[in-house]
Amino acid sequence: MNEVLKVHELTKAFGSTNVLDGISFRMKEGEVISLIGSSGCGKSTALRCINFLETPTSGQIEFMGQAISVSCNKRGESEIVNASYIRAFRQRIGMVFQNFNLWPHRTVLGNVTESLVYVLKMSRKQAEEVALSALSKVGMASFRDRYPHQLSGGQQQRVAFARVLAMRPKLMLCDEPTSALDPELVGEVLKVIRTLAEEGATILLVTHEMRFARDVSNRMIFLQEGRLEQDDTPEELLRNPATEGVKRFLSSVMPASA
Amino acid sequence: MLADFWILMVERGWALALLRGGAVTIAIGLLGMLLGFVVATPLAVLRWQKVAVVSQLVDAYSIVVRGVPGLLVIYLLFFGSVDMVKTVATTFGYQDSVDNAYPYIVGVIAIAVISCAYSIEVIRGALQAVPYGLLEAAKSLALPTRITFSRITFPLALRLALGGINNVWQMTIKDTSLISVVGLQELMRTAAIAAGITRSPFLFYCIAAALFFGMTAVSQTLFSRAERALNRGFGGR
Amino acid sequence: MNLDIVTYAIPFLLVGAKTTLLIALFGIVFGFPFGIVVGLGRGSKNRVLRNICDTYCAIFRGTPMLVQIFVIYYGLAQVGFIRHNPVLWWLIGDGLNAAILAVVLNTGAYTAEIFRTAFLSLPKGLIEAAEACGMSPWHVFTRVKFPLALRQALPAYSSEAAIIVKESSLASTITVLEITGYAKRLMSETFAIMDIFIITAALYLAINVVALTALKLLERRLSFVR
Amino acid sequence: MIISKIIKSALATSLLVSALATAASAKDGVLRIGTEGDAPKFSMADPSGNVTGFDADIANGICAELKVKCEFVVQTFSSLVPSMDSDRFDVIISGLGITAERQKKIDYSIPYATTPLYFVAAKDSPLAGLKSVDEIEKAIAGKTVGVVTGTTYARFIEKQMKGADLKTYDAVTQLTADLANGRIDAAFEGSPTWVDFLATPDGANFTKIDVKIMAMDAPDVLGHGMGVGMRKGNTELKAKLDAALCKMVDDGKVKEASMQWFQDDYTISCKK
Repeated sequence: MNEVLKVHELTKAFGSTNVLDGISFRMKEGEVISLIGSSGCGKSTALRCINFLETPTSGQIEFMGQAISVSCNKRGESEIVNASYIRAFRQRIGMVFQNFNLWPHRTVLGNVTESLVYVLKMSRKQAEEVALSALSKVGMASFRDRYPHQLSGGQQQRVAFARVLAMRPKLMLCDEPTSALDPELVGEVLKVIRTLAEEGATILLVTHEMRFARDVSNRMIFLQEGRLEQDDTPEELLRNPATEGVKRFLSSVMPASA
Repeated sequence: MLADFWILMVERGWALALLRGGAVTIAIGLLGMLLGFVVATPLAVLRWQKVAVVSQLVDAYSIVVRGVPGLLVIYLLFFGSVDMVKTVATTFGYQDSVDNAYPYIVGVIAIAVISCAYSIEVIRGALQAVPYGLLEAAKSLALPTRITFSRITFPLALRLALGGINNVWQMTIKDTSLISVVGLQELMRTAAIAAGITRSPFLFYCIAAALFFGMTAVSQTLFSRAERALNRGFGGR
Repeated sequence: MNLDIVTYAIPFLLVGAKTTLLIALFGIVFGFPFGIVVGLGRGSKNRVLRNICDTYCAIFRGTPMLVQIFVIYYGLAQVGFIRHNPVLWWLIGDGLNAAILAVVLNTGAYTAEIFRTAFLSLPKGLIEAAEACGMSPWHVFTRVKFPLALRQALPAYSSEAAIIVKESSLASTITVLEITGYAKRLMSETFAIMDIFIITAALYLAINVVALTALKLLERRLSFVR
Repeated sequence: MIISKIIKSALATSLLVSALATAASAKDGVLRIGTEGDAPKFSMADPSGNVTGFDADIANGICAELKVKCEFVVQTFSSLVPSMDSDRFDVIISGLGITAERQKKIDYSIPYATTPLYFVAAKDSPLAGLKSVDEIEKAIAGKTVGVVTGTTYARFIEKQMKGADLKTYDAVTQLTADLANGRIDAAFEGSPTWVDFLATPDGANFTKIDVKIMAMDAPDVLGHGMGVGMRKGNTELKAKLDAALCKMVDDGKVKEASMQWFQDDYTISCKK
């Protein structure tokens, strides 16, 4: 299988605190990887560094054979090599946010067509067709003319997924997509992710839904204090925690009964 | 009493003069506000993005104009620029047109300079208030910066700025009364002349007040309507 | 610029600056709380009170300050009842008092609008949280609503404060000798219009820069993000 | 040699430019006149923008003498001088008093007229029956006196009536309103104002203090009467205006206008 993403020695510092401390991993096409760990461990930051919403302090991201690397110069400033790739990265890496971030002044359909028209340069008609098929995939096609505030959280997040899917991304980043949702709405969003995973999408997921992560993921990566502590299949990680940290985390989120 | 009023307003023609003054007020106010807004938008964006040097210059401009009485801005523009503009215009053979249109041009520019300073603050505040996540979403979809601004940031900021723009407009329409010093017979000046000559100051000042009030009331309604239209998608709050 | 005129004019204008500061200070000290009360009145559940406050704001925001100051000083003086009531006559009989009254009434309307929107924009949850703690309405207002609304309103109020200083210049039209009053006298005496205007503007700018800086510092002190 | 050549050609060019500039600004056959337009009897702009009044008569008389066309530009009093400086018009005819301070800024024609000045007070005021300037000066100490901003009268009160408390107004109508409201004890203005005011219902309780004060009585503060204002240094224009005004004074045109508007002769004789 083709390698989609290579993260190499990724470091991110805010001031003097290291949020990410040199993490490396690889992702193949069709893989689903969950980033886990207690809050503040750097999962979200790692995700946001991959499409450069956050500029890493140093390290290299290689996506579909193109690499952007960041190094620290003498004055302590980050220097980005191949910064021109960033837009190409973002075009083919979709991101779903915790707070949906749907544009409140655009309809459901408008939210989805926007990037099709202005990034992929589709005609308005073509964009609407593509958008509608993406929306039907998440079961939101009949809401095409609603505004985001008229939708429930779960529905909004499904639209956000459609917005990303319509772009036919090679990789999807999901940043805690269910943690802003009411419990009864979590299921509908997880169903979308599961369907995508089964259809062979490449997904990097940050989540607190451990059972779901276990079921859907090919691999799980555990981060603690910015360091990568374990990178294994779910079965392996649950059965043989590599460090004390992993063990403690697992016992707190998945009590023995599970 | 009523007969006197009739004679003053109709037979001696003050009603028409006041309406003409009101039209000048609206025209100058509208054009000045529009010009000010068009200039203020890019300046506010530069200020918002904290572009070095430009940012400080914009700040300085805004502080000076907002800190000095409007009358002075008009004086400086009018009496400071006549020679220059005139020389330029004369060289190109526009002598007459400049003589006649000059007060209007300077009037609009002066109002623009003043309203622009206030608009900058309003727009910048609104830009800052757009939730950052919405812009990140655009970024993550690789939308070009220009598109993100014109299709996401600006429309959202515009909605947030509307209340402030309304305030600036209300102030601008009243600031036009200062333009009379450059020889424009707008509403306030017409009222003052009428008050002086007919010796009925309260009548004419009250009429002027009523006309101003009418203008602001109409624009208030329009703004409320615009607000409702722009608030689509926000639960009509 | 003519140095003779400058040195001749500055002492007069400085005397005027004292009066300008006095008017502006009273405008802020009285206009600020007054505006907040009216702003609350506009959000009140009592319809009569709400309509009164709305009308007041519409009138004072909808007409030029010059007209307001004229009507208060010259217009009300034509009413016999006011002329013969010692308290009311004290209020509008004297130019300075009338000017302060006009400035307070004018800024009150604008301040009310600023605070009305500030109160409206407060997240409901924060207030409900306070109410849920069992705080009395007064307590909720002083400890939660007002401090939050103040932060929201400060940038707009800074502009309003600068406007108060500038609009106080209209007091010169009702015989008060503040900066502009002296400037007009000096101009008609010497005809050195531009020279005196520039000094005058510099004085206003100085006052406003100090005022704006002070409010900016306050804003920064009160802000949560440093 | 070369340098002097350059200087010469530079001088020649600048002369040419300035000649062109004056030719361009003062259009042939037109005299542009700045006037305030809201001063009753002196300068009144009607709703359609035509100017009538004493100032307008003087202006039209001058234009007739100079065989040019009059073009009025109506502007607030305070912006008349800077507007003339920036060439919005050529002369100011707006009841402008000639004083030494103002002569530093602008040039004047010869004075052609002056208005007699009077104090007005309430009929029951102790001021009402006074008979001389000295008496007024004593009695007015501690009293409030109103005048119009921009007139020379303000300085007359400041200098000659030191004890008085001075109030300044932007317009005559405001001054008379405050006098009627009782905010001031007395007001000092030109005769035309009082003829009008004392005839109104408001004026019924007031009276002129019977002491006629003329500009010539105190030229240091009251100036030398009304003149036509023009930009400094235009001797050619001044000569023309002086001659025209002198002729109008001599053949009674000024008196005629004065009688028409003020029912009184305010003419100042022309000193040759």
